[in-house]
Amino acid sequence: MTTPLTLGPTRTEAKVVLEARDLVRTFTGGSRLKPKTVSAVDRVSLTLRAGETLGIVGESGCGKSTLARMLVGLERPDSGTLFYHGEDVTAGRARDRRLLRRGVQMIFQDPYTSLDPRMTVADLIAEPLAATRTGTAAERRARVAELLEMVGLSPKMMGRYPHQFSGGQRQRIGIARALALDPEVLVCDEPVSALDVSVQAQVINLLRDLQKRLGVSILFIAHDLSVVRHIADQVAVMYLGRIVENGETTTVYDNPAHPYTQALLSASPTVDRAERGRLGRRRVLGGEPPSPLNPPTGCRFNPRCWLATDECRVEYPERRVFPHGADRAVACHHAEQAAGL
Amino acid sequence: ACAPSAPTEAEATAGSETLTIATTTDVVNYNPLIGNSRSDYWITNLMYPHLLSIANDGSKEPQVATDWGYVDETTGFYEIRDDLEWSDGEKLTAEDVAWTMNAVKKDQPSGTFYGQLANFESAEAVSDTRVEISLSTSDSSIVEEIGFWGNVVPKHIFEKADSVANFPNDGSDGGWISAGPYVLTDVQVGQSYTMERVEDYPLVDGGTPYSAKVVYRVFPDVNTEILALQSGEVDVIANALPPAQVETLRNTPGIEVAESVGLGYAHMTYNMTKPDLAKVEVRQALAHAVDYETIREVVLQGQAVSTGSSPLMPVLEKYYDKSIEEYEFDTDLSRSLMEKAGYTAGADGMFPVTFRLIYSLQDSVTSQWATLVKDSAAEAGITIELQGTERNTYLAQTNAGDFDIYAGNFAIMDDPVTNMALSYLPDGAINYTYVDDPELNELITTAMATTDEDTKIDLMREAAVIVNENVYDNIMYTQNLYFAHSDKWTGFESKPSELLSIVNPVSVASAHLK
Amino acid sequence: MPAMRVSGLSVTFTGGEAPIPAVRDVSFDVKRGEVVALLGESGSGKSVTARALMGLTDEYTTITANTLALGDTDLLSLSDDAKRRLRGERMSLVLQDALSALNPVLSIGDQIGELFRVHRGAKRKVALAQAAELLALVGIPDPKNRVNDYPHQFSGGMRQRILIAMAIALEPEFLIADEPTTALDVTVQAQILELLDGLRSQLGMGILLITHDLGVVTEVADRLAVMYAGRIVERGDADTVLANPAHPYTRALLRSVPQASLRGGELLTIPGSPPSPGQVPPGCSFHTRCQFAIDICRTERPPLELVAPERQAACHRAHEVLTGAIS
Amino acid sequence: MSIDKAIGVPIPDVGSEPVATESGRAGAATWRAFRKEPLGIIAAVVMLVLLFVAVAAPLLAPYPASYGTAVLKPPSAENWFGTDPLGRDVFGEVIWGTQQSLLVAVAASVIAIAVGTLVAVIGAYFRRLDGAISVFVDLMLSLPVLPLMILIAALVGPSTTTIILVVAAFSWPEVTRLVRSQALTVVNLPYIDAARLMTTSPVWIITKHVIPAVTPVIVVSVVVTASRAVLSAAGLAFLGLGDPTTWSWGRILYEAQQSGAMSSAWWLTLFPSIAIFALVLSATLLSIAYNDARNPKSRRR
Amino acid sequence: MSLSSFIVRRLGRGILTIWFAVTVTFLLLRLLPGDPALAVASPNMTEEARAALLVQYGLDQPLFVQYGLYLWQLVQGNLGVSFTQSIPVLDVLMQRLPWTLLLTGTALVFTVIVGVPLGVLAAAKRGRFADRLVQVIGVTGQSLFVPSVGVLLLYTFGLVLGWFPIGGAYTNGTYGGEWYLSVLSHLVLPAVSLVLIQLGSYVLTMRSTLIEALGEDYTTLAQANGVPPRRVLWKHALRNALLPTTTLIGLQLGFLVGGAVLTETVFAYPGIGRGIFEAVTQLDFPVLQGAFLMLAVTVVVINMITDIVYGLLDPRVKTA
Ligand SMILES: Nc1ncnc2c1ncn2[C@@H]1O[C@H](COP(=O)(O)OP(=O)(O)OP(=O)(O)O)[C@@H](O)[C@H]1O
Ligand SMILES: Nc1ncnc2c1ncn2[C@@H]1O[C@H](COP(=O)(O)OP(=O)(O)OP(=O)(O)O)[C@@H](O)[C@H]1O
Ligand SMILES: [Mg+2]
Ligand SMILES: [Mg+2]
Repeated sequence: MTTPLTLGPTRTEAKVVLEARDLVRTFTGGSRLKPKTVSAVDRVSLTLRAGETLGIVGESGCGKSTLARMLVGLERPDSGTLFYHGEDVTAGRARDRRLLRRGVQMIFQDPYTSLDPRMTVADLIAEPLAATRTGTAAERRARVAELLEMVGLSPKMMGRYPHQFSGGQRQRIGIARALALDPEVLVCDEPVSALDVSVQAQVINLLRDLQKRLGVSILFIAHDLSVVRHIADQVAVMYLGRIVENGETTTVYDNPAHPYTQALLSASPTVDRAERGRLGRRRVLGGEPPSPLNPPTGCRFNPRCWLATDECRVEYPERRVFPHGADRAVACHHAEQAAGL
Repeated sequence: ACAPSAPTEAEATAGSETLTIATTTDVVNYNPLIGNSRSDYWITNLMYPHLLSIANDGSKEPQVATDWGYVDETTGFYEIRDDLEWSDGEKLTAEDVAWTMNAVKKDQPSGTFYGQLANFESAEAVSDTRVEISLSTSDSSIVEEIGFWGNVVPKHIFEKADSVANFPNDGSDGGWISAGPYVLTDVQVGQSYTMERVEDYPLVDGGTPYSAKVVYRVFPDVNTEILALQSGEVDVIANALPPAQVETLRNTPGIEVAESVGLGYAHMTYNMTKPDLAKVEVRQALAHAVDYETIREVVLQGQAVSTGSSPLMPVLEKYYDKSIEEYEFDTDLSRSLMEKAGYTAGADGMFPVTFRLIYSLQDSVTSQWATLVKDSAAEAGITIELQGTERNTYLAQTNAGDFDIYAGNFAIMDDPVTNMALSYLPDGAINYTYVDDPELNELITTAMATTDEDTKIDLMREAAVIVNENVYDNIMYTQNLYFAHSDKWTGFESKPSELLSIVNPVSVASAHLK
Repeated sequence: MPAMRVSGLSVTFTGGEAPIPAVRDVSFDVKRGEVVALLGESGSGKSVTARALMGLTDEYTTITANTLALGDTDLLSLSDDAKRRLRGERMSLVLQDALSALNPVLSIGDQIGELFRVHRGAKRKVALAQAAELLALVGIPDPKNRVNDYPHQFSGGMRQRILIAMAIALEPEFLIADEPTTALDVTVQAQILELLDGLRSQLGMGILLITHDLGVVTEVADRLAVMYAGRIVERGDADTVLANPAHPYTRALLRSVPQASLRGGELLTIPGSPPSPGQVPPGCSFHTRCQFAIDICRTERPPLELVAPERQAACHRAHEVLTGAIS
Repeated sequence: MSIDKAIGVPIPDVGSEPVATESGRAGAATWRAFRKEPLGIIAAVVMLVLLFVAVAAPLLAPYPASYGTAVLKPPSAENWFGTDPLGRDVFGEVIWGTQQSLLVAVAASVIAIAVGTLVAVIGAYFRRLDGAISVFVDLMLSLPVLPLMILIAALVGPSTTTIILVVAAFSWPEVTRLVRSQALTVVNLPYIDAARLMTTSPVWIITKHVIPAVTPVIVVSVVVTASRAVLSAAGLAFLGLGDPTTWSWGRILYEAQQSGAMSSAWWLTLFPSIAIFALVLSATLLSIAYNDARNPKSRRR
Repeated sequence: MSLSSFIVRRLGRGILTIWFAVTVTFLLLRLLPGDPALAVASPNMTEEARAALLVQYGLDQPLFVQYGLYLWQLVQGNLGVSFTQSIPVLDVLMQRLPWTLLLTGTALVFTVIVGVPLGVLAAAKRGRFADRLVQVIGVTGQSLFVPSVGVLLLYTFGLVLGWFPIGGAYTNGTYGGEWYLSVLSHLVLPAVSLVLIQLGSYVLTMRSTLIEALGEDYTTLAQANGVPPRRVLWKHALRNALLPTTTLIGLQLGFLVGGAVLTETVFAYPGIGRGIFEAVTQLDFPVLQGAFLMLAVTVVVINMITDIVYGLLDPRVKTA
């Protein structure tokens, strides 16, 4: 993995804010006698540019959250490098962490457990300021009011506790807190999947709105394909700890080049009644979803792939630029065949 | 634990009873030359006889020895019975006696026996029934003291050990043998010690012990012990009763209470190496700030007699000197004595001194009166701080002189000369006052060399006056002890002190059902 | 005759300080061979309805209904034990969380086989063999050996299939699937939905599919009922309801889901959030969030009424919504 | 066996419900639910009475004199609880013993709670230390505690301080066990992750987030540890390893035992036993009631 | 992790615990105040004799040498020689160990036999009178002070009613079957007092885990499958709730043994717990270390057994 991906002209204009190169994270568990390793994230590279939204989709357990946690510094990669504005912040020294904390913040999946139930909204939102003793108490209150306003909540609610808010409102509080330090990047780990359908749209709209107003870059993780399609400029598809395909959202959704992407798209139902019966025509995957405990050799998707050949079983397909479509990269030996080219 | 198998031979019919005796502790050591717990003493005492026994007035009585005395100033002798046998059939001879003494001298087992051998040099069996001991210096009491404190052990068994000081005598090689009324046959640790009759025991009337078996059972909790006596599971409680229980048990149907006179005393000593306590007025002030009468009446339930604050207790009839009077409980006197010693009381009425009184927590009677001493001293403006500790710590503190006031108990202080030598001579083993009074030293050493009893008595009385006046020792009382047994049994012969009480060999051998 | 007929079902929880009416006056029926979807957001009372139908209640639950009939059996008049015997035999339930729904310390074969043992008095061996057959039916490889395995040894999708196997073991006429795919990945979800669909047509079961996922409803439902705050607000044939909802809530719900054609645009939002069952606003319970709310909505609760053939909705302005007079 | 696997232990059972949703309102709800538990209220009242007795001892009974004339008298109008072998008033001893017993209980449990919580929280937060800590706690927990306490008390010499320290020294692992399992759940909650993104200071996170979240368990542990301390202290005292100069319930029993009067003078045993029983029982009931009240699952009953 | 490696791990832990116990005791005895030399050498001894004894017992050596010596001796199965009794500690203790095992074992078995059904009863009748009653019994037992209970039992059943003997482990002079009977009758009261104080934890744990299990989804599923309530309780819920109870046995063992020290003292039961107390008052270090160690080993071994049983009961461990 030495050749950096050549990127299309449209993307190079904007500045790279966050860049991950070959991030690897393996968890060890089990007993000392028989250690088990879970390869959660394996050689993942990605770039996030200013003002851009990068969507990441993949099945449960494919390493999305682990990746997100590495990007914000909650988890230290085993190898690989993380750059923030070109600076290597992988090592997790105090300086790196301070840099990341100011620049990269995270929105959590569950709005119920990600807010300390014993703190008022004001304390919660002001926490990053209070913990670093930034400004006076009055200044912090002013800032909290401003942030609440920004996420569409009334500053009057400052003295309340999280349990007095609904899920969507709590998620807004979480967003306000993440914005307290004026970050450049928001990493959102499934920010809407715990919310009711009727509330989901509120949060999605808010995120889009904030991006427009503040110019933050968003890394948006979801397993709901339609949400990602709606919000992301760029999308990366993960399978068992690896990115198998990425590119501009429309391109990937309309012309998936990786067999897995195809299977995923074909299996997700839509709300278009006209397309009823679509699932019956989906790409049926063989076997059971593999576990990251013993990832298969070669292409990790090979045991379930209908195009798999011996090559796939032995050799890992490097991610390569896929010419058909802008900014596309695919990790498949048979991408052309899959894409029907 | 597996079921024991039944003994094969059938027991004789006459006197086939078992006498069950309760004790609170297990046997720690079966070697009578080392033994340190009461149970050790009670059990080994039934197997390894003493040359002499003791009477209620402290005078010695024949047991193995029939006659004893001095050949010259540095030679003592014992004549011993010729009808004693070890239970394995070997005769008990003067050779056993002499060997025992020499072995103890050589191997120095910890214990009272060795403690008596300071002036002893060697023993020799001059005939089968006569032992002579040679002394390093003239000592008028050593013959009786060795005779009373020392056991006789079988040479042919004990000589197999390298040293009698660490010979466990746990019956592992060929079992125990006895020259007393009973021999230990079975040990269940924590539960019971079974002893069987030795058919031939000439010291008891009729020559044969009454009970076929004596079983010692262990009840660590006195309450359980008493319950067991009440329920008939045991016949005798070997330990002295707690004073408060004597009346209750006397009035309990089915139980009788036997008395045994005390031959020891309880006392306090004031550490004279401490500058404050070196002043005689301070010691007197402390002595006058104790309510002796109440202690005897309440704590001991009236089961104690005053010694008149003298080491010569009333039980030692020949020595007792009525003219010495007990320190009067008078806190005003105490105060004025303190002032005389140069102390002035503070605004709260307390003098600026604090004394640390140590005692053993295992000694429940002392623990109780220590509080009383503290309270009455406080009335006299003297602060006493109590430090009750576990027995070994207490002993260590005692030996290191790590105390201001020592409170304790001696079980048997049978011979005044020996006691005074140990208590008041500068190198005496129990000189806890750290007294070194030339006049007193002179009196005691003279008495030690004197064989004439009347002279000795005079010297001792003189010494006692000095001790009393200078408060070199504050002797508080002699406690009489009470022992409970089932009223089905009778014939116990009580001896002084808890060590002998009603479980001494002759008493156990002659106890019988009504 | 429908497989299940419910009318006027209300469920109230009395354990707390104030009674909580979680389900109110719910009516619907499920015909044999038909999938009826019960759609609703979290807390709207779907699971409570399901449990009430199954008769799984404790002493702190009060259930009232006008009709509760399984085929020709009136459930309301049955004794507890008779109802128990119907469960698993003639009606069954597939629970949402497959990991916690299986007993971790009993083998799969034991758990499936229990149905045969309890209802049919089968011997252990026989029950085990039948369990293995069922596993094969739901597509679990090597069923003979796997009956001895324990739940944790199966993947999520397999566990869900095991639950389905249990639910269909005695070929009941009515099956409730309570969010059977929520925890699953889309690829697996598709398999499960397909499996259910196949069973429905093979065994002629009536299925009540509980879900909050519009996509799933779109894909499999023949008819649907939309629940909001413990009540059914709209009911009807899936095709027509989805194409032209008569209740503003259904309508908003459909529009708030991101769709390919609306990519990147502002999504339609429903302000506020669903009420909790203890604190339902007076009048129409949706009025606080409804863009069409008028005065009467605030005071008077609209009944569930026929608004078109085979269509019912509980909205004062249903006709206007239907005809597109307001939007 | 790992320490967090275990559920209920000697005294009541805590820590099997979510903590994250605990909140101000939950606190009020807990109180409301608690008020409905008759046993809990009675227990709380008994505790308060004992506390009052401890504080107001000088007003209730004179400090037991060093002796009295009426020895071993059964309860009467003069001596409500009878007299002991030295003629002292048992009522006074029990009253003053309350002070000492509560002091030991409170002091020992405060120390144990402080140490135990600290260790637990540090272990839970710094996962690298957790392995060593949990092994150590496991080891401590698998030692027979009372024999060890006896050993130390005998070696160091009995005093109130010794008792407090010894009891505390062997109670904290239990606290750690209880608190740790809760703390482990808490540190894995997203809001702790969120806090990590807000600040790099572990002290901030531990004091602002983790400790408040485990407070309910701490409350329960306080009660459990305190009642255990009472029993341990009484056990030590009964074996003669208590403070011989201060009245405690254990000492009354010890002296009764020493004087052989336990079976004949029932009042000597009965009243201090009742006192111990009342304290331990009410503490246990209190923690159970609190737990039940706090846990919405059982609250629903 | 297979069952065998689980067992290997468990054994490893057990050994670690024992080592820890050894070290703790060793250090406690040497580092805390109180002069260890005192026990070997009587205060009345001459200086030379005392010094000689200290050398003999290695007490003049540096601490780590003593430690090394001690460990080495232990590995060889030698617990040393009693300071006061001059016989091997192992002999002293082996006579007591069976009684402690008998007493605590009986108490444990009965606690479980009685506690589990009571817990089930309470959980099944949750909130009703039976539940309250069981809870009160459990909690009451837990709050009792062992010696008080002991004396009460002895007085009532031993003296007044005369149903059971007052103390000890058996009647002297009984043999064969009669002996076993006497052992049984002596066992009853001490075991009852231990069961009483232990029962509460088991009942309460059983109850709360069972209530929890009854609220789990798998219980709902079993009900939905038409499984009769009795079977749901005894098969589905109980199986799950038993696991924590197994763990509890291990955790409670230390307390049980602690209780045994008091019980054995009051009931004059010749077990090892009492031996500890006696050894403490005599500062007999080898016996102390040995006795404590033996209790620790007992606790560890039983713990190990319960854990392995746990492994066998819980398929998540067995087949993971
Ligand atoms: N702390 C950890 N220790 C061990 N394994 C872990 C840990 N965190 C994650 N894993 C494992 O790493 C893999 C990837 O986990 P991750 O949470 O990143 O997946 P995900 O894509 O976010 O899944 P989901 O959609 O379910 O949130 C999973 O198999 C998970 O079990
Ligand atoms: N036993 C109970 N006691 C009190 N309230 C209950 C009980 N069970 C459910 N509820 C309440 O009833 C309401 C409906 O719950 P239900 O489980 O049916 O929701 P649901 O529609 O299935 O939601 P989800 O999609 O989250 O499963 C909820 O607000 C819930 O809090
Ligand atoms: Mg995730
Ligand atoms: Mg539900």
